[in-house]
Amino acid sequence: MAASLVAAAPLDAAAPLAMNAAGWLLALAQTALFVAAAPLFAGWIKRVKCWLQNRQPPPLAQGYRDLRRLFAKRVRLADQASVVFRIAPYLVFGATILAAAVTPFLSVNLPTAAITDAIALTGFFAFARFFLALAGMDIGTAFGGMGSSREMTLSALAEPAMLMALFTVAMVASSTNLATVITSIETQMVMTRPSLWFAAFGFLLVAVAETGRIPVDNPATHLELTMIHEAMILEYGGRHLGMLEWAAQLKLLVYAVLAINIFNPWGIAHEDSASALGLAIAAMAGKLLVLGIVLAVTETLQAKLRLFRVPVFLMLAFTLALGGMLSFIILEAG
Amino acid sequence: MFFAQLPIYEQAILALAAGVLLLSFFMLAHPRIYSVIKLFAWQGLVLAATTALVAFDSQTPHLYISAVLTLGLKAVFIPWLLLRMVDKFEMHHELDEIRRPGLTLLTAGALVVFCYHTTLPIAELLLAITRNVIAICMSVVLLGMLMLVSRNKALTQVVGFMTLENGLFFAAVAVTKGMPMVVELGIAFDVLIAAVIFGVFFLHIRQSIDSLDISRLSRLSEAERE
Amino acid sequence: MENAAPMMDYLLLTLGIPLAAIPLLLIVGHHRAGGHLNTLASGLGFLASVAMAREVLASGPSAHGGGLFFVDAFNVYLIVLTAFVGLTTAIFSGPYMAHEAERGRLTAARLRLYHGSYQGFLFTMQLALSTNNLGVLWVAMEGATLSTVLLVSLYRTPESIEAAWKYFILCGVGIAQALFGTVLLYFAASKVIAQPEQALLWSELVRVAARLDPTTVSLAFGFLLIGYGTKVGLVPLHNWLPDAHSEGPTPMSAVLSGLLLNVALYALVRLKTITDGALAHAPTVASPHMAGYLMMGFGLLSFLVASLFLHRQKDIKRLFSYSSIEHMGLMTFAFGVGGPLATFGALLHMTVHSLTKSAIFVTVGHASQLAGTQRMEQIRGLIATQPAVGWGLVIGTAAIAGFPPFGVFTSEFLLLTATMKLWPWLTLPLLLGLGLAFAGLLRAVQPMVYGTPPEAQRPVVANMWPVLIHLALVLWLGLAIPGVLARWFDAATRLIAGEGVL
Amino acid sequence: MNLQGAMAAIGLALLSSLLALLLHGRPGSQRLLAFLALGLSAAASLVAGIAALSTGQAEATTLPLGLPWLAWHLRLDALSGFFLAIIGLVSLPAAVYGWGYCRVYDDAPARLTPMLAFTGLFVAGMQLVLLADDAYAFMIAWELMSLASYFLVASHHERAEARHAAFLYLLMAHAGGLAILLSFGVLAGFGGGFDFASLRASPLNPLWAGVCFGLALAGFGTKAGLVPLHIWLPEAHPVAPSHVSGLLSGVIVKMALYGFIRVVFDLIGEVHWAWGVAVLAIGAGTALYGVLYALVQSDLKRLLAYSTVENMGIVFLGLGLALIYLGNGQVFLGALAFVAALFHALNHACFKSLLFFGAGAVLHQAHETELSRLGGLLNRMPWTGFLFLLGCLSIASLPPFNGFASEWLIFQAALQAGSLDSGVLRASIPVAAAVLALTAALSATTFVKAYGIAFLGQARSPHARHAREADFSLRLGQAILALLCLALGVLPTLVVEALGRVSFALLGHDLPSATAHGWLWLTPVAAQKASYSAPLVFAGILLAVAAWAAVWLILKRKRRDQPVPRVPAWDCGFGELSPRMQYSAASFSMPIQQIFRGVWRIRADSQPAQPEPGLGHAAYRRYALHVEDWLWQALYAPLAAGVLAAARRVALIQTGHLRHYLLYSFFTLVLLLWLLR
Repeated sequence: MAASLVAAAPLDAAAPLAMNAAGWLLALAQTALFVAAAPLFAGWIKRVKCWLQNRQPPPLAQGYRDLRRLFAKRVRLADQASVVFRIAPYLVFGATILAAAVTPFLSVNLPTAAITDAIALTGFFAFARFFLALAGMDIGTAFGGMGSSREMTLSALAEPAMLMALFTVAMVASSTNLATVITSIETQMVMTRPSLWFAAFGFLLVAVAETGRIPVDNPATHLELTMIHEAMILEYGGRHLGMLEWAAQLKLLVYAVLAINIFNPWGIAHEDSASALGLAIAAMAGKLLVLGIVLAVTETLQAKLRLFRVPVFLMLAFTLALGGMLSFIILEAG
Repeated sequence: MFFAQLPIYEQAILALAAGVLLLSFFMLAHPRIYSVIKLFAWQGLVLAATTALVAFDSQTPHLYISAVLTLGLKAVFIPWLLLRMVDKFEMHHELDEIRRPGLTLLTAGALVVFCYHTTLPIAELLLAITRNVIAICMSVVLLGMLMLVSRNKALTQVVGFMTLENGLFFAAVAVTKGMPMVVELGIAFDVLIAAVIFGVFFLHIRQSIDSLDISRLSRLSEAERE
Repeated sequence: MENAAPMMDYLLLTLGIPLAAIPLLLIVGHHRAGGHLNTLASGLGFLASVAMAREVLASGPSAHGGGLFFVDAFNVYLIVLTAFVGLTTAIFSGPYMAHEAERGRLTAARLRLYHGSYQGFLFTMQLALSTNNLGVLWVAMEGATLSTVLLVSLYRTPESIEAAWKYFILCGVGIAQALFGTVLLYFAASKVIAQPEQALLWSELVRVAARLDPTTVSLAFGFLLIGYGTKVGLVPLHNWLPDAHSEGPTPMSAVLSGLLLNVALYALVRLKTITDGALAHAPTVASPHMAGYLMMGFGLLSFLVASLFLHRQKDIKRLFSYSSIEHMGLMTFAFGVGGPLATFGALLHMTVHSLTKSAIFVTVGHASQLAGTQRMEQIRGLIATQPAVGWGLVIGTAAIAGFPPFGVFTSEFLLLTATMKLWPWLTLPLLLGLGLAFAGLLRAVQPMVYGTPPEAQRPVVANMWPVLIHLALVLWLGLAIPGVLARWFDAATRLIAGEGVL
Repeated sequence: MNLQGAMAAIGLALLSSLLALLLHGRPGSQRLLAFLALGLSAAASLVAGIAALSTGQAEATTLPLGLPWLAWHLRLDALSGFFLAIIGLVSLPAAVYGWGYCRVYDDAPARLTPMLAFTGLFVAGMQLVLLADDAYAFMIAWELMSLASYFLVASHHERAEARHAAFLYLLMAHAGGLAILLSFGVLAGFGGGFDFASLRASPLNPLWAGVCFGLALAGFGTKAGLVPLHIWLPEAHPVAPSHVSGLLSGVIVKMALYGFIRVVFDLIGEVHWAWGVAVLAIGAGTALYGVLYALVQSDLKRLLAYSTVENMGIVFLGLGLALIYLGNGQVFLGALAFVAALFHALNHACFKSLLFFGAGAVLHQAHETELSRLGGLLNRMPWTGFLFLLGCLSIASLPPFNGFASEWLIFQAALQAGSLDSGVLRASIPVAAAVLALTAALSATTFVKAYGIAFLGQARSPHARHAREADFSLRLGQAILALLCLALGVLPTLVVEALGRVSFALLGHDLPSATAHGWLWLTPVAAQKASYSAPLVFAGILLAVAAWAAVWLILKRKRRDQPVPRVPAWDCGFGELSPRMQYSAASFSMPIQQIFRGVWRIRADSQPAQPEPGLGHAAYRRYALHVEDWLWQALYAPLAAGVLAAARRVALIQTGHLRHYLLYSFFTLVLLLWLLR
């Protein structure tokens, strides 16, 4: 078996690692698009929610306006703030951009995707979260500590579920490289596999928790005792806050793209031709619109959970992912 | 083999041996310290007589020396020493109660049977004269131990100890016609010293616990006390 | 036998020096010089024993004094060890006893008695080791009891008198059984050996062992095992041992643990050789290894019970006397297992245990002088008060518990190895016992050496050289056994087990 | 040549010990020379280890020590070379650090001398463990290491917890040592002798091989801190002086790992996959148990110690994978898991000693490791704070640091479970991987807590308020290790390549595919399956830092002399902040305590407390949590009670009455006579 494993890797195994300038430029462009699209997607969800709640929605570009305003503002720091507080927004934003860079957005032919795989992707988010949580504790306010504590607690539960979902996919595709996974799932038409359905639901639940959406957290709340993410960034202002907000929006988009591309990858480009990319943009935009609506609807229909109900929610996600794994092993493999 | 067929001396030896064992039984059963010591002296005397008889019978001159040593030590010196203690501590009428006299004596009887049983294979190797003696010796040894176990007073314990030695000595004489001389002398010397040390100890024990009841010597133990 | 003459001289010196020193010390032992004289006599005895050992190594085993004495590799090493431990303990004993006298625990007369008895004890030990005559061996063993019994009660406290009385009676009764066994053996031998003087000589008995009557010999061994086993401290005959060790003066505890037990075990091993020879081809007995099995059984029982007892100790000297029982059990077990590896291990263990245990008793003596009590709960912070004593105690404990690189580990390693080969499942109780014993020792020793000392605790005059020398020797033996010594042990192993390991 | 170097290292370590003894009473030169010799020893072992690792050649010799018929066999091969390098890597900074750290003991030579002497012995013992090529020398070295470290643990013996920890440590070490000895004994019982060559050739049937494996797992697992044998570790590691804590947690547990690998992978050789399942399960359990306990600790060093338990669990999880693959004939995957485990061991050695050194610096400067009395140290100890942060990032397995690289490799190995034939194994390995994921996430939580409470926020005690930056040597020691963490994380390919030689020497297979694409790409199986480029990730993170620096520079020029305005914290407008309003260590982990309740035995203790001046007149209560190891109550306390009960039973025979004793004698005699007839 070992021999066959090695032999199964064709001679052009180095292909994903090939370095060509055009590919890298394209990857950069894609990342830039990714980052740029993040506020838009958040704005879209907000808009749909407003419609559902019979409110007047803000313009779609409101996200960008907010960011511009924040970046223009002068930074004021709390007396106790240390250097960790000051550098955290950069690191959080940077790590999230890195995550975006390695996630196939429009094309699987992405040289940056080889930098890391699905596991390292969670690593980037963990990195960002680590600094965010530290920043929350830096000033020494009760709210910051509370936010950090809750964030770390929930992520500790979410991360295994997330990895379990990714492992299921990875075992189906026998790879953890995201580009390979997506290609494999698309070409094998494996969406009929029960394991992937389980994994997809598990992943979605985790994504909701990780991106701080209802029912786990509410990005719109500033009610002290219920907030998680907002509690950590209470003391931030100016460009720091801007970066953190943007990073949160970007994270949401990355999860959305991951969900779309892993579990429903049709339309993604396999070559860097203009037509393929154009199709991919259209497909992605369409899918994001739909996903935004789904998200908004579910958020509107649900109430936020009590903090100590959230573990049950995450446990469900983990169980689903585990079920996916087991059903792959029992029903599908071998 | 019949007792009557044996030569007269050997009959006498066996009779005396039986006497030694009998005296052991008496000592075991007698509660009065004073009498126990006297019995012990008698046992020494019988032992010395036996030794002399064996020496005469088997033409082993060095056994005469043993006989004299026995007489001097076991029949005279040690009893004298012990009696002096009794005088000194005014214990003429003191009793050393045996906890369960019936059981003790029954055990003693069983021991004698056990000794016969145990020494049966050995006895077949022996000369006719000593064939039964080895069982008697072993019985005397074990009865001495039994006495040690059943008594509470230091004096009677010493007597038990010395009885035990008598059994040993008897075995050496009767079974093997005495040990080599150097050993005999050594043993005698040890017994002498032991007797002296016993004497010293009586004083110490008396000083320390104001009696010679050694059941009170039980401070050093591991068991938990209530 | 051209070397016989100097050999005999050395032998006589080894025995004669302590013998001559007895009356001298009984007279002048209370003077300041008493301690030095004691040391001097022990030192001279040691030199003589070393000289004798050299002769034996050069010329092999030989009998002397008309067969009364017999030296071979087995006993000569014990003779040297005895002389050595006797010497170092004497070095320690001088200032220690002087201090005790200053504290008013001793009178001049008792000091004289002490010094005289000390040499008397050494004499009886050397006699027991060097004699070829089993009767003399018995006499010497009894003599050892007699010479030490008054030392146990030296302080005249009620406890010490009780301990001495128990020691006296139990050992007396025990040793009487040994005499009965000796008589039986003599009887069996007299059937085979014509001259009565020869019939108790060990060298002769071994020669004719195969022709001895097996039943008599096995009965004799039963008596001898009870007799000498009492002195070895085998459970359930051990009860005198902790009492006697804890109540006597510490130098005496050191030599009791380091020497007396060894010599008793030596006697048992000598007798086992004869028994094995007699039973080897006997159809009538259950097993030709009966003696070995009995020793294994008693050894293991002693070892396990003693390691449990270690957990309940409150008195520091009692603690280490139980540790002695434990180690004697281990050695008895090892000799019982037999075979070259186990025997070699047991011989080594005898050596390292003697050295270590006497070193420990020396430190224990200082520690209890320091704290003014033997109760462990009141001994605290030794390292802080007097580092040498504290470290000596803790390192000695580590050594005795079988921690490498000390020699005790080496011998235990050999023993475990041998057991693993012959009786694999018996390694489990062995390991259990080792673990239990170590836990018991450490839980008691650690609080004493560590922590903050009581307010009034002051250092005492302590001579730690004996400890240092002993532990260094044990360390050396653990790291590497010198070739000379290895050959020596091997020769002894050949004598006992029939084949060597080298 | 390498072997000579290694022996020189041992000699230097012993020399360090000797110097410490000889220079007793002259603390300055004693400290300098002892640590200098120790540092040289570390350097020598580093060089020798790396040389042995790079050549892959084994060298052997014998020393005229030991038993007459069994001289000490010494051998240096790739495996021992690797671990020798670990010793060097950690002891070198430890020597630098210790030199400064031990200055506080200058006025207490009675404490300093043993500490220095035993440190040298300890390091020498560890080096000897690696060189030993026969069971006897191995055991000597092993126990020497245990004994020396015991004395180091007991350094602060005036404190009751140090005494207790030392006692427990030595006891467990001894028990473990006995198990190891027995496992060698089983091997030797079937083989010819005690040198490793004979043990290796020893023909074992599967049953005895299993026994041997079990004993080795128990024996080495005790030292490695595998649950449930870990109980001593969180007690012993924290109470030692910090430079020793670093060595204890960083290195000595690796010696256990070495021993386990030596016995199971090398001496037994023919492994069975079921052993792998056992090791995998124990490893996963240990990792989870360790991190859950680490999370709720309130003492910084204790937290680190429990985290060591966790990390050893991860390493053994990797080894379990390796055993499963090897037992199923998948040598390549076995080698992958094996290398991953070794890599994690190396990483753990670096970051855990770094963290212990950091904790030591905190202790040194703030005289406190209790988290509830620390806080805000980053502002007062910027270097220590920064280096400690790097350590936290590494141990929380965040890219691009080293902890991530090795855990990533373990994940990769676990994800190859699909190639196994047995469905049970295919299912259980991913579950173990999920446990690993949970562990990693909890570990991140743990270190957010540790760092956030200790270094961020506001000082919770006057000590913490007045702490100052640590000495240069303390900082240097930490800086070396922090750089190592980063280097190992950024260049995992080089490490994996080197470790491939160990696996080649031991298992006959290395990992050519992992490093097939140059230093930039780590591709454990094949590039399409998974790849990781730590240098590029590092570049990305650097870019973020550079962006911050650029913004800072630009703005600095723009605003000239005006600093960034500092204002009181907003805190939702609650008013002035006090240190007591901060989240504490206990409150930080409270949600997790709620979720996983039942794992710990927690006693909550709430007492009225003295009101502090200047804080109003409300009713004050002091609330404290005491976390007890559940296994202590469940396993060890009954065991100890059982021993005592048995002792009490046995003691009944010793009544103190002479007559009873005589009766024993009598009965024994009669019994014997009856038996012998």
